[in-house]
Amino acid sequence: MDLEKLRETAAEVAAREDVKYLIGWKKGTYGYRVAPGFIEDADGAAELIFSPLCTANLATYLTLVEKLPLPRGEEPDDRKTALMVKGCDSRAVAQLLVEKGIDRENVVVIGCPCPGMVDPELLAEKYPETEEPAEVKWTDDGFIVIRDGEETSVSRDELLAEKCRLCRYPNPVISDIMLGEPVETWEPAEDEGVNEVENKDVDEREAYWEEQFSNCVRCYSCRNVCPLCYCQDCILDRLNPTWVNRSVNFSENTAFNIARAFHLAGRCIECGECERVCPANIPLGKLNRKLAREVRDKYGFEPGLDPEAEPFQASYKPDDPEDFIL
Amino acid sequence: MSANNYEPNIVAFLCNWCSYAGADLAGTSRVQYPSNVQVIRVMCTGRVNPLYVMNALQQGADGVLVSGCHPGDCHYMEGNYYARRRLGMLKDLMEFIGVDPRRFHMSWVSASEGHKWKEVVEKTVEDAREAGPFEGFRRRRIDW
Amino acid sequence: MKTNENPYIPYNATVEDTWFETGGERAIKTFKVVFDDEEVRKNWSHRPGQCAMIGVLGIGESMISISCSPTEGDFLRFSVMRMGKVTQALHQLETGDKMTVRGPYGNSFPLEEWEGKQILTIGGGIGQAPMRPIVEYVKANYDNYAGLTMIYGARTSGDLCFKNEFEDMAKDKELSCHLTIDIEEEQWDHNVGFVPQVLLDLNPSPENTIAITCGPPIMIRFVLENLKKLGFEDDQIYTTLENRMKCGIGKCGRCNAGGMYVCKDGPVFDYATLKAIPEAFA
Amino acid sequence: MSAMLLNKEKWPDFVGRLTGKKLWAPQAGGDGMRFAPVAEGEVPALDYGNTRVPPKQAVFPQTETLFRFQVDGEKVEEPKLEEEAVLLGVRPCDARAMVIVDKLFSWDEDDPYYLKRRELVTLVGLACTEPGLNCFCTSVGGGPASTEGLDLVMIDLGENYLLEAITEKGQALLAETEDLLEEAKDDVAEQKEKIINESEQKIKRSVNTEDIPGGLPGLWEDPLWQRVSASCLGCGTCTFLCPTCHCFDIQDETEGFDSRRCRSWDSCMFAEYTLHTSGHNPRPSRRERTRNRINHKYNYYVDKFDVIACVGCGRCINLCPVNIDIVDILKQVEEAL
Amino acid sequence: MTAKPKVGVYICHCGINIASTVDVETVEEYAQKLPNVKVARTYSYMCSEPGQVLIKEDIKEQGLNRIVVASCSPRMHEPTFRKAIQEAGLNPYFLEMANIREQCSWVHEDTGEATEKAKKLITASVAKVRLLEALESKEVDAEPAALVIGAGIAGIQAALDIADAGFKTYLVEKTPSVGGRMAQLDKTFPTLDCSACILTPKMVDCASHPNIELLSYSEVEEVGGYIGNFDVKVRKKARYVDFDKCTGCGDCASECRVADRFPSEFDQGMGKRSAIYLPFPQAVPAKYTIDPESCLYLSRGKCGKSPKCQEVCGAGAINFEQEDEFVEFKVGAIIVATGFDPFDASRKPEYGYDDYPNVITGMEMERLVSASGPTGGKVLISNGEEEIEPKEVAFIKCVGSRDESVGNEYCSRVCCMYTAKQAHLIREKLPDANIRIYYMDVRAFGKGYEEFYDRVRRENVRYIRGNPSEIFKRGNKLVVKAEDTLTSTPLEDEVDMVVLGVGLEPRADMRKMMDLLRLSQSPDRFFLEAHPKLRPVDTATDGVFLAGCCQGPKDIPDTVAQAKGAASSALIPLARGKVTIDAQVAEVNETTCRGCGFCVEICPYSAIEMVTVNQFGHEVEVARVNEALCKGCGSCSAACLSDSIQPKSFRDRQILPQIAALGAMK
Repeated sequence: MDLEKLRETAAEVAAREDVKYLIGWKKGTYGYRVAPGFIEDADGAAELIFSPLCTANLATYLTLVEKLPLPRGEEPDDRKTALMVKGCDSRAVAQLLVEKGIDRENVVVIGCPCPGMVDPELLAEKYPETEEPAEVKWTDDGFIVIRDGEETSVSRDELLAEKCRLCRYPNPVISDIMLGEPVETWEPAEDEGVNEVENKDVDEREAYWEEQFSNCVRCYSCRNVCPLCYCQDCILDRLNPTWVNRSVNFSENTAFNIARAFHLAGRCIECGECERVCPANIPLGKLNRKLAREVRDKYGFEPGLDPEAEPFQASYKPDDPEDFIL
Repeated sequence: MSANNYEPNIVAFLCNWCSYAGADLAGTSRVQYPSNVQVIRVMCTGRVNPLYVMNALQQGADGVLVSGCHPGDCHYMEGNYYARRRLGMLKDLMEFIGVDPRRFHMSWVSASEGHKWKEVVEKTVEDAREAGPFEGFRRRRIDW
Repeated sequence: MKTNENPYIPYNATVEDTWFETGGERAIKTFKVVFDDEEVRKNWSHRPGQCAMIGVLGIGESMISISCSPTEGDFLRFSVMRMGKVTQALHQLETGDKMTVRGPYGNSFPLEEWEGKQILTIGGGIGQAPMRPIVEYVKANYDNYAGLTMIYGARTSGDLCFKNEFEDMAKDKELSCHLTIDIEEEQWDHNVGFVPQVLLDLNPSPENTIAITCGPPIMIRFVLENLKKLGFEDDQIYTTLENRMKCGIGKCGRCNAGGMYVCKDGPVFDYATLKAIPEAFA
Repeated sequence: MSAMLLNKEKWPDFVGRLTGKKLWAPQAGGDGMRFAPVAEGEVPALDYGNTRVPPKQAVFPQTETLFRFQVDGEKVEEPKLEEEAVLLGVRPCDARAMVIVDKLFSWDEDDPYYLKRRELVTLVGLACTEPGLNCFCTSVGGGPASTEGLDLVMIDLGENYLLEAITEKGQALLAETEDLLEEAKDDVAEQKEKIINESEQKIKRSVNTEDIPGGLPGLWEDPLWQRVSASCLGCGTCTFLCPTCHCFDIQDETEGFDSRRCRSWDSCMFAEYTLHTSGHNPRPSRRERTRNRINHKYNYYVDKFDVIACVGCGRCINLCPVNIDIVDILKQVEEAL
Repeated sequence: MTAKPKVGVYICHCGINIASTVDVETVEEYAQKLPNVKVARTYSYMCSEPGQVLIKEDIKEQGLNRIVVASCSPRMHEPTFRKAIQEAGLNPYFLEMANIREQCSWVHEDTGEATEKAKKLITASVAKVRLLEALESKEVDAEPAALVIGAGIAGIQAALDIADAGFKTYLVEKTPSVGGRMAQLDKTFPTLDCSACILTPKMVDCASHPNIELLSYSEVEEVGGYIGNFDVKVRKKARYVDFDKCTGCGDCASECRVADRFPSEFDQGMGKRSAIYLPFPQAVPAKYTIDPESCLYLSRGKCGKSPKCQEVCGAGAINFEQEDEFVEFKVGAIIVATGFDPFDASRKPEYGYDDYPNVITGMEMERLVSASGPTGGKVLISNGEEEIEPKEVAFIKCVGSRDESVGNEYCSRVCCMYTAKQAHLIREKLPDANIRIYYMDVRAFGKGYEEFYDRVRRENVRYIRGNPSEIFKRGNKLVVKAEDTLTSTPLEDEVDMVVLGVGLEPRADMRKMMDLLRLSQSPDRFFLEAHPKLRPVDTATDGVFLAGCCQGPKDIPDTVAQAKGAASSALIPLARGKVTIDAQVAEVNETTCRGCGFCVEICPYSAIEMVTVNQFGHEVEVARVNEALCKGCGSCSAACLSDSIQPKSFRDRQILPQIAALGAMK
């Protein structure tokens, strides 16, 4: 993608009077880090980038902003938020529209067709991070990693993030402004991660998840980063009634993870952020993707494609599968 | 508890209009069935938050049963359809994280199916018995 | 104190008497409690302004201001507004029921320092709870103080706490008691109007006077403003802060206002100190 | 007998000697997640960067039972903390962190649980020879071979570990394992110095923290707080994984008819941390919470305990999902001063 | 909510129903120790007056504020105990029942097991009852009108009663005329009144009653709302005849180009009608109807040069342009009186109904013996060449009843008597005929029935105990193959005519009514009443009542009695002018609601809407419940990700402790 064009467009949007700020990606403070950038004016747009490191789904910020109590007589700032989205991110926007989490007229969606992101952990493992911010760029058949002035070409397969291998919608499904031409879509890979767990027997699965969930520190980053976890008052924080105790142990952690994954059934748009942010490296994506797969295969439903769709959890079909019913 | 005298503890959520009435009918008909199933009455299976199933297992149940009206017979017209979808998803998730599928059942039992209720109870208890005491993510007393 | 070395283990206490001060959704209920253990009873000492963690086993604890003066006897009094899980459980307690008490916590009003001065308490609503021990303390030691003035108001007469004590207070020649409610009511023969206004109208002299205030944030803001108008210096004004608390002993972290732990360094602050705490009025 | 050599081949024997005590070491195969109890016969490897969960969990568990009770009874049962523990391979920054947190837990009133666990634990440190990318211990009063808080420090000399007892506990450990050790030769000091120097050189990130504690109060309303917190997710990663963060929540939990009162790590980055029951929140947004976090470490703690409550371990930087970088924030603070 | 819960647990012996299996004393002792339980008692019959007094006194004397009754199913006595505690000054919703009879003592033999289970159920009930909230039922105005669906004798009677009580009644009939099945009958047993003679006046009454709006040839299309406030939409099917202009002269029918070509529904297909027709001479309203399927003009677009009927109708009433009309109105109560279908004898192929014209059904026999029937009341059969009077007549009872092979286990209740009646009528008309009745049992339970049965037997009608296995043809004769089970004699009985005593079945199209009114079926597939004994005319849907054979087979007196019962039940809301709205409805916590609208999508009653509220200066969308529409099913709640919408009495914070209590008792 043409970075100049991106910054130019972003500058125009950020400068608009009806836009509060534009959320895009900017270079991070070191290594491969990319940070969300909140651009309030045209000048700020110069910081923006779009590269294979821009894994973060910025749609979460649409609902993360606190609505602080307004002093009497003060009007809320109802200017729009402009948001840069990849294909997966745009599905979050579409799903938020389905769920009325945002108003269409309150967002300016800038679509970025996405050739696929690198897996940041894999990248750092193979090409250790440097103190100076490094860069990764797309080439026709892969990536170039640029660290400390040194360029290394890497094949797409070597570094492509799992969520991107599985991606069905690299092009934004919803946008006001589209940057560049749509990318050619690719055949989504078989979800080996989910298959692998599915193929275990029930005891092995239990053991597998016990190990994973025992590592959970309940930092709630998975929930907080999720663009679709946007309840102001999450039931998992609540004490009356208590769904999940505050104490951190395998039992409560499992309950937390079940509830989190279940609440996303038919809603998760598979951006993979939960898994990316987890400091305990719990393969949360597998939980979500398993459910997404069931929803797709058994119920013929994919969330986050049509802002007018009926929400999966609030609808049914008379012929929904019921082979599990006695 | 040793495996041979293990009696599964099963929590069941029954809709008021069909399955609860069906279970009542089983009583009126003096149909005999195992006593392991404890019923929580709800107005409709649509009320059953799927997380109840998780919660019941966490709080000490060895198995969970949700039973409601046959499709099309819901007193509230659609509640059982919603329940079917939600609980179907939950079942998939639970199995995926390693909960024995024999621990969770759902059934359609109408107000006139006292015998079916008995069969459902027997199946549920038998399955939970085979699956053994639920240890998994059950809450337990934590060491200091 | 009792053998309890562990500050997290509460003492058992029994509700000796309890009554509702106010009604409604956020009712206020007062508990008079006595420690079960005689030794604890004997060794317990608190000073006006201090708080205690009171609670119900299985539910949790809440930091509540001790609303009696040690001069009143070997018991504790708490006036609790029904708000959340713990206070709801506390409200269910009846005479004879058990509650747990830890404490006393926090600093206190420097009543010894104030000897020889005029004491002016300005309370609103449940904010009278920490004022009451001052009033009671001074009442027990009138000789040591130059005088005692109490301003207390609430939205309606029904929302006033400690109503059963007003009659005796009226008889007390040494106490200048000024009750007020926000809106006119029948059979109300005290002031009508907001507490800060009553304060202005009363026009107390700042000379040799200490003003202590507690109440809803908006009231405190205007009381402070008006005290300044009346010429009170920052170090003549005291108030109390409240924040969410868990441990009560300066460990759990959450009650800090700026660098101050409200549970340890507070809850009593003079206005001069308070002004330096950036979060004090957040 | 203050500086001894342990041939790495004898490391398993050394570990084997520490019987009768609970051994903690960085979890093997657990992805460097945390310190975990070492199983009988297992020999922990120390070639790791640093665990993601700091070893504070050994003295301040994420969830800790304060006491058990019966809801309807008066029986209150306290935990008996008597098991001695040895933590193997603690990094100097994490040991320093414990010293810093000790101040809080012994301030005014003692916290019996924490202090008891501290008393029972022996910290066997490992000086850092390969500091991480985001280590900045040297900016906050520490260093890759700081011994503060350690009972015994180990320095990797290649074939051998150099063992130096710092405290009596450390001394005792050396005494117990004397037969496995050799007296260090004179040139060891030089070798050690060189290694430490090299290690210090490898620390790339730094910030001048001198003026920060004094300067922070003046920046209370500075726009930088909005800037640095805009992308914050409000998760607990930075605080939970911080070796000096010590805030906790207390809850009563019931399992069946037994109940316990327990405390669990809490985070000042959570909205409900300060939320009053009335719905009022004195720190209503991520801006105030971020500001509090920095102030707590670099201002309030310094005021109260005369030390910065940050040891420069870099965990919060490494693990923040949105690249909120405390060094970067501190630099912005410095700039704004 | 605020007071400390003081729970009373009342354990019923139910005579020995509970006490013989559940050790009630042990349970009592156990319950006494449960948290917040102040009193636990047992009593022989909790539901009895002294039992209730026991509870009431404890409430007053012990200051109880929550009650657990461990007895039979809450479906049985919840209202009883709600009322009782209300009388003692407690909110009626501070009650929880533990079902230790139907779901415990009656289904478990082992005392130990049953006792343990009773303990668990009570523990869970105590856990929940402590957290129940006081609920107030609300009242809304009831529309002073009723809808009666189906204008057979049941519908007619119900409509007349309601109308006589002074309320507007909409009587909707699917066919062109009121009268239903009873109008098809010749005489009625056991009194032998002429069916038409006693029914016709009522038919006329209901057409002329000032309070009745008769909507014949109409069908109910939509029903919305709730008791007291149903919104009804009715389709008035096009008759193609101007209702007001038609004089009922009948010229059209006789001139019709396809006159008398089509089987008359009324005559069970034995008689013929024209494309434009009056179902039967006494039809009410006496207005002609064109059957669009048989009418040449309507089905093919052409009828000669011009339709004959149009030509001959002096009143100019024929209108081929007519379209279905819809009428909408509000009613406070609905009575369903949709009747039955006679069993389709083809489903018993062994009886040859489809093959042999002289095998007929009881309904056909009614038309045959009727003076207004196709033969003018003569009992005639065809011998292949001419119509003759049969000599040998056989009746077979229980055709399609008490027969698992066709899925009907029930007794149709009328066949014994109508076969006896028809045997009598044949005897009157054919004094020399040999008449026999094959039967399994004779059930003559009604007033005068046994006497009538005796009389018929004395009239030389032979009763043969045996269920014929087959009917086949031998020459001109029909052979009934059976076994006389009393003498164990196999029989091959040669007869001229066989009358199949077909039973009654639910209407084939009852599904539509179930969907419209949210009704369910009992095992016999007839509509399910709210309670088989105590609420036989009520349904699970408040304000909807059942009358007549749609609820189960009935004879005429029972049908009329039930119709009157349904009418009086329906009159309750109408006469009161108010209905009480269930207090157990859903409620939204607007501060936690995230406004996703899942609940709005889900609610089958459209009881939830999104509203904009101001929260600290921000306009936010939140869900709000219309309590009058909400039925408290809770489907919304299970989908609410923030748990913001909760059905009262079934909130998460009330159910989770139940789960905890059951889980804890491993």
